[in-house]
Amino acid sequence: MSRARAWREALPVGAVAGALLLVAVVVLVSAGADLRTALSALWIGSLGSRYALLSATLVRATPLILLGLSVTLAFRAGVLNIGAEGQFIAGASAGGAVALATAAVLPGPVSLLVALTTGVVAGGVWAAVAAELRRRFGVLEVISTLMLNFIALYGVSYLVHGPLQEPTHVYPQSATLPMVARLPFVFDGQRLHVGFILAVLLGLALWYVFARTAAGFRIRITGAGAAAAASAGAVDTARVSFLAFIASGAIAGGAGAVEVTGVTYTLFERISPGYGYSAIAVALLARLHPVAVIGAGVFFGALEAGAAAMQRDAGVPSQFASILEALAILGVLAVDRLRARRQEAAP
Amino acid sequence: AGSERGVAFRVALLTPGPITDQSWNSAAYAGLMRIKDSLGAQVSHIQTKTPAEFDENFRQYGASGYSLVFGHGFEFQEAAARVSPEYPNTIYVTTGGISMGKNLASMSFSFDEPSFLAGMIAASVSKSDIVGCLGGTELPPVKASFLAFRAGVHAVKPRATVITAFIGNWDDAAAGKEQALAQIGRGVDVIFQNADAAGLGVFQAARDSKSVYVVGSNSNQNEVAPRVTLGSVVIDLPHAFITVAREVKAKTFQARVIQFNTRSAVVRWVPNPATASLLSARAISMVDSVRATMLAGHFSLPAGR
Amino acid sequence: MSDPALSLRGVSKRFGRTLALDGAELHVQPGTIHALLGENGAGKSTLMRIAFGELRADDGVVALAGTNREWSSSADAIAVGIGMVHQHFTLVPALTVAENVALGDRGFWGGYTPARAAERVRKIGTQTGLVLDPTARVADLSVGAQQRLEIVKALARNARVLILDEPTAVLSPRESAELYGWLREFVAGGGTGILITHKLREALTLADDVTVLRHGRTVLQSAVSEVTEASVVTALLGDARGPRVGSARRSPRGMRTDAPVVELRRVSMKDARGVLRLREATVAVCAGEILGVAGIEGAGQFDLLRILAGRRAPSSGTVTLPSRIGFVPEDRLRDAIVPTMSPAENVALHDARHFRGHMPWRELESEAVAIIAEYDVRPTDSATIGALSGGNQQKFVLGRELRGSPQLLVVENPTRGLDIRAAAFVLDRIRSAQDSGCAVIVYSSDLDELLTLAERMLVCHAGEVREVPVEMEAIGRAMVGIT
Amino acid sequence: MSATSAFAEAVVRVATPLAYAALGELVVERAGIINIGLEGSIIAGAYGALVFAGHGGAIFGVAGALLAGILLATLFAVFVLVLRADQIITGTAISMLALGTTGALYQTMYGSVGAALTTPTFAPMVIPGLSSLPVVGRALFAQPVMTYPLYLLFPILAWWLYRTADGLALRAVGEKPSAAAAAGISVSRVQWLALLFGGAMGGLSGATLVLAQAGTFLEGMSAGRGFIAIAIVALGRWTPLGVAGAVLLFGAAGALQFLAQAMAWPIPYSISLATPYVFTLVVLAVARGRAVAPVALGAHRE
Ligand SMILES: Nc1ncnc2c1ncn2[C@@H]1O[C@H](COP(=O)(O)OP(=O)(O)OP(=O)(O)O)[C@@H](O)[C@H]1O
Ligand SMILES: Nc1ncnc2c1ncn2[C@@H]1O[C@H](COP(=O)(O)OP(=O)(O)OP(=O)(O)O)[C@@H](O)[C@H]1O
Ligand SMILES: [Mg+2]
Ligand SMILES: [Mg+2]
Repeated sequence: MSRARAWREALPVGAVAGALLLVAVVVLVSAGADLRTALSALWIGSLGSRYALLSATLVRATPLILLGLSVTLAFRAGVLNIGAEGQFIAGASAGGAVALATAAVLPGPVSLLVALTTGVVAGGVWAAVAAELRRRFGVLEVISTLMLNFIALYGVSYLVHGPLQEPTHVYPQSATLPMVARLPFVFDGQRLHVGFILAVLLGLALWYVFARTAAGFRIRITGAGAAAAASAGAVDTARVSFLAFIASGAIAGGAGAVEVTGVTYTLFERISPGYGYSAIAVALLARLHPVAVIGAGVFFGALEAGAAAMQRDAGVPSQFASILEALAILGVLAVDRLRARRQEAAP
Repeated sequence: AGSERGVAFRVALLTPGPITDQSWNSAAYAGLMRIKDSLGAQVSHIQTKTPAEFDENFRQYGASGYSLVFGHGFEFQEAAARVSPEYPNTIYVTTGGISMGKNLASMSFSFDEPSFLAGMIAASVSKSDIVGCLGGTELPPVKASFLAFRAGVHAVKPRATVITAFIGNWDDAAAGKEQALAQIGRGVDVIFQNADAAGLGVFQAARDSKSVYVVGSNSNQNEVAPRVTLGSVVIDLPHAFITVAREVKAKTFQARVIQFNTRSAVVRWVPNPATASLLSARAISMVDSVRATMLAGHFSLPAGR
Repeated sequence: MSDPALSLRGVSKRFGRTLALDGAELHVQPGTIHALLGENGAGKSTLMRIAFGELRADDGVVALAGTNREWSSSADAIAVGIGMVHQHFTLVPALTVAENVALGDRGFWGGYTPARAAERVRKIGTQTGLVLDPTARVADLSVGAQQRLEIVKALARNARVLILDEPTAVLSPRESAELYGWLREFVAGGGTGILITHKLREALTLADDVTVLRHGRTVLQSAVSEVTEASVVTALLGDARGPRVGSARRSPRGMRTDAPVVELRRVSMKDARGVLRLREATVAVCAGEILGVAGIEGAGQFDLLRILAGRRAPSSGTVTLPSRIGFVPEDRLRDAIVPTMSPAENVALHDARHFRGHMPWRELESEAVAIIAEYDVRPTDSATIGALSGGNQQKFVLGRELRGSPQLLVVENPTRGLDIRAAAFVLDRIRSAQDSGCAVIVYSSDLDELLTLAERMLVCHAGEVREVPVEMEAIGRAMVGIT
Repeated sequence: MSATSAFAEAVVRVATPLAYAALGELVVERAGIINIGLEGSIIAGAYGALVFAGHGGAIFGVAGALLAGILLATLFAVFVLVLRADQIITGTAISMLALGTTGALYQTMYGSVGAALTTPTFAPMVIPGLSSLPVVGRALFAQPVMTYPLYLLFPILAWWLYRTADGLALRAVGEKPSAAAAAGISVSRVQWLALLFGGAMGGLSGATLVLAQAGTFLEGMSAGRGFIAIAIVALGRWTPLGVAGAVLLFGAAGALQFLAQAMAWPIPYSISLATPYVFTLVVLAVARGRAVAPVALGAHRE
């Protein structure tokens, strides 16, 4: 690449980086925030204290990691499942319902286990709708899962106004889970629940599956070269991607059940603020590597926790959380791509 | 973060939606600003996106030594009940709801009184005898208010039809407008809207149609579209907020369910002078007599059909 | 002597670590056919893509009829009458013939209309004999027709200098003959042709001049009349030792048995739409035997070979296959390897279905190393298979499929796109598999190759499978359905 | 006004913002790119319309919307075309950025008081004669002026796509970029232009919401229309006329949902809100969705 050409290509990139930075500063300053206060709030609110880490950042990171792993599994198998959001809601609804129904009759741990399992199954079933539409009718899963997200959203709304509404039938939410049906905390006095540990373990397990096992290998070749996997490997790729699709939904459904039993204890309409969409960014920024997904999930959890602290302590508008997240994604993308190109260009 | 008691009077507000909605959330924010201006408080606001954030923020404010934290909506009750025992020096107040504890209170608004009056007025103005209610999502205060409105309509015109619809969210103004137009197409000529930001679409629909009128809610929305607004069912949230904050600052606050009704002037019917000529003298006197029973504390909602 | 129609002087080009061209020279006289020869990776395609404006040279000069030129894109080269038929098709399958021809036309208002484009295709058809249905979708065309379309595309832009990069690699003998016949006419009419091919004999009978590239350098420039096949081979390979290319059919060897290891009985195959692709085929192959298969595009051999390789179940009939089967499909990049994965992972790809539990990566890695060494795959330290050249990928796949001594090997077009050295090597390996008792089934679109390998021949025509004598004449007639 | 006519009017109103967004996305997808950032272009367009209309009237507002939509698309294009970043992740980030930035700017520029209903808007423009056609007359010819360009845009696009050299180039780029490049077409130029067009249309979609419907800007008022537009393009099988039909189907499903509530049909409102999406799924299954998508759609080009 000649020098003139390098400049021509670097120019728009520099311009974009500059523009992104400008947007960030303009928003901050025009909101009347003091830059230094804002940045210190960002740090203190995310990683700057034991409390921030254990009660804010990692709590928020948990659904992002689990859903990031769900997306990773699907994408690795060549399935563009962008329905983690809907599968999360399905799992939260079913898991919550079962936890409420069984908490009184079953011992706590059993009830909890049944609830989590139900969440997993429900997420799998929700994904199976799209998987079956893809297998039988060739419906693009990008579209069908998007539709199913909307349907899940209105479905949970129906549930909390109808069959799952709390006993007084006043509030659009379910009854609250009794103590026994809640996930235990990891540390006393901190909100971090064992769901986070499950998420980390799942990340390691998925990495192990991909790297070491035959099933994981079949998933990877199905995603990376379906025709070769079918021809040279005699692998039933349609079946592998179908099953991976459902497993991916099952993870997302489990994440929903974890959120209800570990954080909210109640089923609400707005149970997810779009975790399923953020998770796509989490997974792709981690380059679909399960262990890296854990890191990316924590990074996004920290961003959100820090942005909340900026709102509280520095008067930064709430929208700054999504701006910050978006800028972080774009920034990482830009750096990553520029490095890749420099490597390509190197002699 | 350690608690620095007595350093300053600090008040925080959690809203469930954007403070630009000119309704439920913006009124609460105005209340927070009033507390800041009149009581010299240090204030903080955060908009929460999901229930998962309720706990976290209540805790953060408690841990940083805030004296008073408002959770603006009934949905904050459980999180407040969970968190408040851990931060006894902070008073948690939810707007709406019936929870109370040592340092936990809720504000309850008798929305039904002014809604009933609004229903009477709507029935009087309606020529088609079909009126509509239009909400964002089916929340308890919204539903309660719609029921009272319906009772008010039927008190004047027992045979009138009242239809109710929900948009499904609080910010899609185009959908709000479209839902209003669907009701207008059905023959509705007065709409009671309670959809926050999306409700602005209802005013827009009324402006585009001939002789369709709107009843606003939460804030005084008479100025949003003066020609087509009959009046607003107002909760004077700034007034309610500062009332509570004064007591907290003076350390006279007693944890309780704080009732605000027509008598306390926090919840009230605010007619729009610009459309006053639409009301007959008979209607005005009927409304005035019911309001008198409310002010006297003798009003109760007639059993619905 | 007039100015060369096209002249490339001192052209260099580097891709990352690879120096693809190192001061290469090419001078093509107008009104001639010029053969450009070289081993795989010698730089032939790269040089031509530079002439066509698709790549930019790091150094060197492109001159057209004596005038130096700078292309900013291939559109510039097209505009002054250079056409190129690429080694790989550059057609849009979803579009029609006419639309593919019109592709790249300029202008919002004037110029293109579907009717005018169709008219242009018909006109070129009558002028040149390259007849195509303008309204047919390219996806439905035979490979031969697609190759014709590539040439029509170039001619539609009034190409006077036509570059053909391995144009006959995918054609049947008859189609090749037709193409070369047409090329002669094109040149006789004042056009200039540049032909890249690995089929040395074809090149030397057809061309007027020849240029040989080796490692990106021009090592031979001459009139064809002044070279011999042997001198060209020496130039190509850079040493006097020519490859051992078996030209005679060999007699069956010792391992041969008469009990068939492969048997198809009255096997039929319907496609997804219910159309019969293969009718009542009956085939038997013994251990240590090489069976050749021929057929023009779409005659049913594709399904037959996949059934024989155990890759597809027939609609009816009985199939007996051994347990260990090697299969080298035609489209290697798509069907045999995962380009983004490592050699070890691509070794594991073979029969990936059968792994259970843990993957034995350490063993697979040493197997990959062994294959790379034994089959002379270069470079030996490539991180992914996709970074290898097509010929090296081919060697790797063959090595993998022959690993663990299969009882049956099914190979499609074993030497397509390979240079003579690699081709000889591959054929040699197929023969030694046979020697060790493997039953081999070879499909090739190159009849010469079949004649040198096969002991028995099957020909597919319109879904019917017939055994024919191993003779050019008989095979050729059976392929077009003459009994 | 008859009930059918009122329903037909509602269909066209619901469809109008979707039609702009889907039209733009159709062109973008035909160039082989999925722009999930479309939602961002819509909300940016809505905000641009608000700001500009406040200064120079509704027409000026349209210009503002175009500008804002194009700005967002440019950002997307730089990442996807120049840096060759992943399309889905870039699109997600850009939607997030636009929703956040417009919300924050709205709050800081207009304060918590908001812009109320002070934005100049387009009144319905009744076309004499045509508007008195039975049933569809008012639905098609008594709409705000934002609706009318669509009646031309769809047929023009259909003609352009299949009858011009540039349309041919666009289709080839989405099907097989390498072949298009070999024919001398600049793939990245085609994709740039397609993205900018898509951004402009997204902007107009936002402008319709503000200037022809709601009469105000609200945070998040795009309400997922960008995502719905992507579904509509698939439902319309990537052809202009198919997309026009799918837009009307979606409009009808939406309008039916409003009607169901207005007529007090005994369906829980959350269920009737979900019907358009269920409906799309069913239609996609029946119509078999995959076969006709541009082959190179979403492909990662190096
Ligand atoms: N993505 C890539 N990364 C690194 N190197 C590559 C890549 N693609 C190609 N190469 C290099 O280019 C060569 C492959 O080019 P190409 O497929 O054109 O081979 P070729 O010259 O045609 O050889 P063959 O005749 O064996 O197919 C390899 O030698 C490899 O080193
Ligand atoms: N796109 C590319 N990226 C990297 N290296 C390349 C690329 N294209 C070609 N090369 C390198 O340039 C060399 C010459 O390749 P080229 O395709 O010109 O060979 P060729 O003579 O056409 O071979 P073949 O007979 O196999 O077609 C290759 O060995 C390869 O290493
Ligand atoms: Mg080549
Ligand atoms: Mg090659």
